[in-house]
Amino acid sequence: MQNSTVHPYIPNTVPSVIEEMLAVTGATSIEDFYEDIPQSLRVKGLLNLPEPFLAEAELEEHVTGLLNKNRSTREVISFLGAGVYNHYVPSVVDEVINRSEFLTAYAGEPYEDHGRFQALFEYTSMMGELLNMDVVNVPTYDGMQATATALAMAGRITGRSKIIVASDTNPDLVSKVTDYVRSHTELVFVPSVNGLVDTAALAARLDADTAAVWIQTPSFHGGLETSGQVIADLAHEAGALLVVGTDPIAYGSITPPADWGADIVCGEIQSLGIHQWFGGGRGGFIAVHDDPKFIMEMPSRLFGLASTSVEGEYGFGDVAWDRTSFALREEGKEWVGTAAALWGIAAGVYLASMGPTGMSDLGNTVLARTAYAQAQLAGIDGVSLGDSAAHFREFVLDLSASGKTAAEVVTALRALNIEPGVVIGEHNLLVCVTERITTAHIDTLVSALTDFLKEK
Amino acid sequence: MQNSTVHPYIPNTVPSVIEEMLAVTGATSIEDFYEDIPQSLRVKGLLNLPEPFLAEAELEEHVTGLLNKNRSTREVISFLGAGVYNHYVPSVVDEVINRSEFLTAYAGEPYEDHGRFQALFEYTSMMGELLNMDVVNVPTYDGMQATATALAMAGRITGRSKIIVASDTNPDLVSKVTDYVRSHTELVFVPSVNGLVDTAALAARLDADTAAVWIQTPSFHGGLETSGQVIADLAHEAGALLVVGTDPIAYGSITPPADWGADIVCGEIQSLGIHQWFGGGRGGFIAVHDDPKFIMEMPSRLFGLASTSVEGEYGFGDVAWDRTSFALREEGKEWVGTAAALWGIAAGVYLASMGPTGMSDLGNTVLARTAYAQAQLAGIDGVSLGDSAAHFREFVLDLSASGKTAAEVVTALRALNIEPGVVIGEHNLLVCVTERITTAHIDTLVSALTDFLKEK
Amino acid sequence: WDEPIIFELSTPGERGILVSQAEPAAVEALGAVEDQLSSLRRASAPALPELAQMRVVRHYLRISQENLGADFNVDIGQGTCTMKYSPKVNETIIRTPKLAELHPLQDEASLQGVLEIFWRTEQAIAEISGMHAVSLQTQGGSAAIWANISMIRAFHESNGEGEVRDEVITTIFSHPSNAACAKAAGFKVITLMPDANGYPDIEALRAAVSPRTAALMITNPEDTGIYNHKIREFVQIVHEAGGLAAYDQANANGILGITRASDAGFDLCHFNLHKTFSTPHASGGPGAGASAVSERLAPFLPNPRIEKTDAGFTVNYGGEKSIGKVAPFFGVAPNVVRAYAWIMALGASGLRQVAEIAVLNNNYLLALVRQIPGASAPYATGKHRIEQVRYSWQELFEDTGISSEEIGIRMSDYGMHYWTSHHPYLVPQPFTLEPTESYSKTEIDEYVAALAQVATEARENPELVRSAPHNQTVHQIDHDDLDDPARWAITWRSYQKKYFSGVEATLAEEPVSVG
Amino acid sequence: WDEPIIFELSTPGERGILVSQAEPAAVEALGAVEDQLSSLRRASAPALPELAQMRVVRHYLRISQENLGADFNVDIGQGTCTMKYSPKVNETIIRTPKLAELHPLQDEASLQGVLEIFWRTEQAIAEISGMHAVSLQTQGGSAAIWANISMIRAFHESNGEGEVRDEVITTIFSHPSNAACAKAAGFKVITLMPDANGYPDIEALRAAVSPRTAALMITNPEDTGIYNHKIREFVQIVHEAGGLAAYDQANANGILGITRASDAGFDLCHFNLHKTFSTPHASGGPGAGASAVSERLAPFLPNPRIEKTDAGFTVNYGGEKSIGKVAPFFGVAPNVVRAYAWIMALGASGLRQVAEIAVLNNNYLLALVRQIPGASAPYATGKHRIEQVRYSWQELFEDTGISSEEIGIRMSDYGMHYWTSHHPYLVPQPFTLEPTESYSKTEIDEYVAALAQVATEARENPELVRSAPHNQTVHQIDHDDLDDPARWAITWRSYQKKYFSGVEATLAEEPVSVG
Repeated sequence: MQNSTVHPYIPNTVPSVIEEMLAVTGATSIEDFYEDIPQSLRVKGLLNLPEPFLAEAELEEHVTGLLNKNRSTREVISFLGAGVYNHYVPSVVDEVINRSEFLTAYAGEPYEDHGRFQALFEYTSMMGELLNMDVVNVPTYDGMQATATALAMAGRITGRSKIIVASDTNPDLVSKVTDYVRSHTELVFVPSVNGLVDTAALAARLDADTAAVWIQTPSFHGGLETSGQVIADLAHEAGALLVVGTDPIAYGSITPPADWGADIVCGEIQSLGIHQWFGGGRGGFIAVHDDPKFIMEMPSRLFGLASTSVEGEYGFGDVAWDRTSFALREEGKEWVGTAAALWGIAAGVYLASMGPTGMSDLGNTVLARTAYAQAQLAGIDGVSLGDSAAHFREFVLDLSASGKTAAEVVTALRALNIEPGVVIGEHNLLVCVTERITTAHIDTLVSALTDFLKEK
Repeated sequence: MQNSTVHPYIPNTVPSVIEEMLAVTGATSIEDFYEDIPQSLRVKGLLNLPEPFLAEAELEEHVTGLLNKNRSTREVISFLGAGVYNHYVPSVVDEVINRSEFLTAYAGEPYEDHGRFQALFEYTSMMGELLNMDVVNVPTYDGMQATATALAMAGRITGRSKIIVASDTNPDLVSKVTDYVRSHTELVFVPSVNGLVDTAALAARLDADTAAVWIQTPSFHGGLETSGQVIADLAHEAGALLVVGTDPIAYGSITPPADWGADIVCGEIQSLGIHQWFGGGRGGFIAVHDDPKFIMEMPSRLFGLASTSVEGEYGFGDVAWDRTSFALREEGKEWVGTAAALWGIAAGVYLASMGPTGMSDLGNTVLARTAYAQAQLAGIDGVSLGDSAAHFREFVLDLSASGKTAAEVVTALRALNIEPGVVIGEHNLLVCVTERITTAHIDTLVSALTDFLKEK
Repeated sequence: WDEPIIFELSTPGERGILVSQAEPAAVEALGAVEDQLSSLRRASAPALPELAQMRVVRHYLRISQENLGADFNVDIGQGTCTMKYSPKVNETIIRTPKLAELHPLQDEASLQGVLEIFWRTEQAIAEISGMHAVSLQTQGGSAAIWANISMIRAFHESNGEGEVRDEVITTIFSHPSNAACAKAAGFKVITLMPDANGYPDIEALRAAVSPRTAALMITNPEDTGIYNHKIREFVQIVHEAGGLAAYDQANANGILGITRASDAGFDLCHFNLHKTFSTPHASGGPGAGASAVSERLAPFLPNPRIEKTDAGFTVNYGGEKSIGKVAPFFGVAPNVVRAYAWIMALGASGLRQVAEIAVLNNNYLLALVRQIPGASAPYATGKHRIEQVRYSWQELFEDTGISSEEIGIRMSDYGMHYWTSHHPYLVPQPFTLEPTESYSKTEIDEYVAALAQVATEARENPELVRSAPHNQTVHQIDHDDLDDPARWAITWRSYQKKYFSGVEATLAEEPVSVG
Repeated sequence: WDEPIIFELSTPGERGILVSQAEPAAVEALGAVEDQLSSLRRASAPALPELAQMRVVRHYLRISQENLGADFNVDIGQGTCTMKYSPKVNETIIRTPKLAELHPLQDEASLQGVLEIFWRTEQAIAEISGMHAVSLQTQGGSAAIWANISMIRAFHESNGEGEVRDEVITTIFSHPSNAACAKAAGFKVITLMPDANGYPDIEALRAAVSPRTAALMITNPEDTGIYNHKIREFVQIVHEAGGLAAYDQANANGILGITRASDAGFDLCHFNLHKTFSTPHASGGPGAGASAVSERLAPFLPNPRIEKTDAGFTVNYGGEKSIGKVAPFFGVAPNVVRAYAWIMALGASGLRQVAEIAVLNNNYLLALVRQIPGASAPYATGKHRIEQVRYSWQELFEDTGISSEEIGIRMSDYGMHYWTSHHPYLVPQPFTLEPTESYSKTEIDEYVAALAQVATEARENPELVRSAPHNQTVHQIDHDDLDDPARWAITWRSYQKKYFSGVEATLAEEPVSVG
């Protein structure tokens, strides 16, 4: 046992200090402060929790010991994606966001927290360049929330109640969106054709109740939508909005959705300088054009430039604060709370480091290695591609002809320190290729898969 | 290949910028600037170096891949010491010294680098409390250098040329000291008795040429010197100084050498919040009393408090700058250069976190577990202790009676993920017990050693 | 620092980092599909800034210093936010590839450590709340409230009462997200006002409940710091009406180990790991939420669930009645690990110390603030408070015309934060302070001294306060730039267009006309 | 921040961290030896400050912000120090237990990675210098110079010339540590002054060499930025006299891949990894030194040596002729890994770019500084410079009475560093600038603008400059407090005694009288 009950996290546990403070309050014991809490509601004695590790060395050893039971994706060749991506995080990103100044700040005013406002304004500004859009929110929780909110916004903006889901979409995302919008809005699904939107079927389903057409590109299966302009025109002709869910990392080399008519673009920023974190490092973006009809329906915070009492000086502040739930409670737009600001700063540092050339190089590298992986894997006997669309980073392998299930493949290859992808159907594997996966890694996968399929 | 030769570390590699700058200088090419370097001395073509990893992701993977070939002391039970100690480093220490502000600062003036001066002044001040001495230097390279310098100082202060080495001393340290002082000073060795100073033999060797008696406590073998006062009196009677080499981590629970008459106390601060770093995280301290005769012989920087033009404000600066080699070249005292300031700051944060109670607790824990380890290990058949002195953290096992060599023991126990200690003789093993070694770890060692010695 | 906007630092051609390049074989493979891609190729690279790496670092490090983190100031002025010490050891612990580089869908066998930590944290929070089961999936407090309202909706639907029960009752001093989430989930919101003493009004509740009542969603202690001692009756009244009761424990700091949601009969509650459980506030997230529910609500928890079996920890993606996904995968893993480490650093008696000292600090602060002329603590006069207090500068305002907001800005000149409160300003000229357990008596004294100093300034030199800040990187901001659609500039590109293109941004420029 | 000295923040009883406690069995074992320890037990705990953990963090974070690191300013004013970008990825790389928690005496098989990195770095530096073998053991540049002089001494001793060769020749613009180390190793030091053009004087060298010459120790380019084009002749003259030639390449930045120590015939050279090879300056260390030697000096290198064998990397502790230990174990491991990563990020052509751009930057800066009225660049008029330039404000001083030191302090008000030079001030009113390859043209322009601004201030408002700093945490320091033994206070305890005890500290108080 420690020979002192003074805890390093709780300075005023020093007994003499407690006495001094009690005297100032006029109370005779700390118990007095709890006078409003009926005895019948009190915990008797102490909670039943494990013995603590008071010595920091022992605590560190305990928790690190637990974490060391994990094996990270750095220790295997990982083709896992499906919403969490193993892109490289530049060291400058972690250097910045691990600074106590950013890590422990919270809700200060634009004066003493000028740096936080600037960092986030710069993040939204760089996202604006990537997306060719003028308005980007301070990150909401994650891409799922961003998408759900974007669709809810579409409902409010149009006053309509139907959303057409036209792409192959991650089922988790559909689950989230359904939970979120179902009180107000109905989802209608139009199946894809060869991995992309079935524009004819879409046209047939559009009507005067349609608030939005929602597409994903890259789709859940990595397909790059090539009929964007057609889809946008169809939606707009029907008085509906086009909401595009996407991953911004592609837009160093790919035309952003705004260029072909998207009204709201949304998605996840994890790819932009955030580690995989067991799926728990997320930020959601929503981008719109500079139109108050849209902006006033955004629930998230928006930071804007402001002039100050000093000529030429830039200040920052919350744009249109009064739309938020902080100001209006239930009359605000959805809600706003502690979300994902630090990840927004991370994505900002990422984009500032990468610059236009870095983003363009990255896009090309991923496109090229994806194409290589598709070609090599499709060359294996019994393996074919799920569709023939152009893909970014992810694609589906169809193993039906091999006689093996996707789960069997995964089990077999894990034994070789390869995570070959995510099982998304009995014979379907979703394979992910980031810039950290080289052709050598792909060759290893091809050879391991070839060997396994030859067995028996 | 990168589609650009602009390197992130070298901004002005942008071709148009180079042209612009050349124009200002009046040169036609960068080659002009090298006009003074004869062609005969020029490297023809490029150096023969491995292909670089231009992409940061690939560089990180390459170097981390090499480091991952290592197995750290966190992955075994390590009883290794002999100059590098596995004490716990509080997280606040790394948080502070990894800050860019401290990490990338260098030699600014006390104005723009006020914080660096303050942090180091506080470090020396806390060391002063631990050691009960009024003057402590800004860290020199390491404990070896500190000891060598302390002994060289003793020679200059006394004008004498003989140093008596009276304790069991790390042979590496003796090698360093010999290299350093041999131009001016001779080392004379008085063997220890039962792990501690042989005061009678020491008395016999003291003479009018003796500049200093040099003892180590804890000694190389971890022995705590109990005749300090006697040794100090003997030295002083002979007009010599007492130089004590030590590890400051003991002085939360042990009487510091100044209290029994040491004139110069010196050693290594690695134990105070610096990781093991493969033996490469070091800082040396030299402490003296507030006596100009001593202070003016110190080659290192000394930071002092200074008043400023504002009443009550603390400033800092270099004390007696003119003694240094920066000021006086070869007329200065030895030399001063980039040494180990950041580790000094680390040790300061360590001591500030630990406080008196932490240091006292730590000393007691180490003493207790050392005693436990000695008792348990000495209980094994064929194993005895090298001496019967009181020990702090380290002690010697004598395996002669077991019929096994120390090297055999080490090899056998390594196979069980135990590093049982450092081989310091055919049958002698130097075992180290820090506060990170629990009685459970010790029991594991005892049982493994017992098993091994029973074999065959 | 007078650090420009990053776009102003751009030099064409500079690079911040180089990227892995496609191998020749990959380039060749890309060539084979380039036709398919041609319509998708971006014509010109995005106009991101171009900076050498060191300049990127310098930019962000400089602006970081223009920020006041909880590590830097006596951060007791952001009341209701529970600005406590986020231990550095937890940062050390989480920065390992063994956490940062885990993929949620990798082999379960390779995830045993993280699954165990999630499971243990759920257990701990179940014990702290007294509830039956816990989900750590949500990314913040409001999201946890959403999860709770979604479960409430699913519960009533599963009983065939989905259509009928369409009202949610809350109180004005409960966090606004309770009202906002309920509304977003399709409920009508009824907000109760406090009684004359500032306590939630039990008569108002009786009047409000009906067969339409889906749930009561309530904070306790409320943002005023007042504990509703009739809380069990509140829950009973709602239960009797067939509704559920959800407890907003975003801020449970003052009652850890003192009283539990289960004791008052709640069906659901939630915690913010970034408040009570010490995960850093991170400039406004990521936080993390914990939703804790009673046995009858457990089937509705979000998917997936972590289960402990003899063979180790496994993930159950099933959950037929589950509301499904509220957030991706398992939750904000770094924050769950931090919270776990924090709990394990304190244990049961440490958690109780947290509560007791936080409450001591708060009442000590209350005693000192009350001594500042012009400051008061409305409601529940003479009573002690739990975790925080909503104070008022009304008297000072009446004397000097200086508003609470102006005092807050002036406080920043002393290197301190200060927060007024959520709208609506029921307490006039409000300010909300919460010292938590993390600040020492000396630091609280320091904060109060600054507060008293500014109050004195307001009387003696009101212009000094009114024209603040004087000590910050920037000066008073023109709020019209932020509220006028013709002037607001939410990105740099928008700023360039609006202020430098000579053309005003109009809807006509936009590619779509709406609705 | 106006952050107190840490002792002033102490509250008795507070704890910053708790420590692992001895188990009952260990306590019992201690009891059994307590008698032996009794005379050693400290009577009262050391008077260290007592602070809760968050207050420790706040203290050090605040004072960190009162520091101007290379990451924060345009750090070209610390000439000769080679303030370049220390890449952040190298920090990421080294912060792994796989390096930080290695013990040098653990199983060689468990050290293969770090041994390989050391070996590869030695190889790279051998190639960069053209020398035969390299040791990375030393902890800084001066220590590497020491290792070199020690090897020189051992070399002559091994030839039976140890007694005879007792003189070392250096130049006044070589780094002072060359002279200081030679002296400390027992040599007489002969310092050559420059010729009329500022180049090292070859005639002076001819006059200085003799059979007593042990070595020439020389920097090139010198601190003035001037390259000694007769360097090969210098080496030859010393060789012909039987001496060795050691090249101080602390600052090799401008000639990487351009020219090598071996080309000029040197026997030894050294590099500072914290200058040329980008390891951070760390507030003044740890740095790291590399000693590179020719084949005939190789046997004298410090122990141990890392060797590559078919079975992997092994450590050779032998080395009969070795000078033994200059520093513990292998050297400053984190810096060696950083330097390795830096070299591997650049490669041969990158290193050459480093040199070329550093030299371009330096000559660009030279052209701009020369345009500031009152500033000049003495010596080698009209010549280009390599890596840095020692400038002079002599003209400005004559015009205004403002010294270079005063200008330096005023520069800090603009958030910039500025360094004069080492003593002795051969160049009057000196200042030494070195832009390295890391700063962009824009940043160099920014620095020069500040310099020009201060020069203008010196003419128009000299008092403003003389009374600087105006913008820093502290104000002008009283240097007498630092030089007068009765007033200096090198620790807080000493300050308390001297200024508050009423008793002056005298020698009589000290426990020992000397000599």
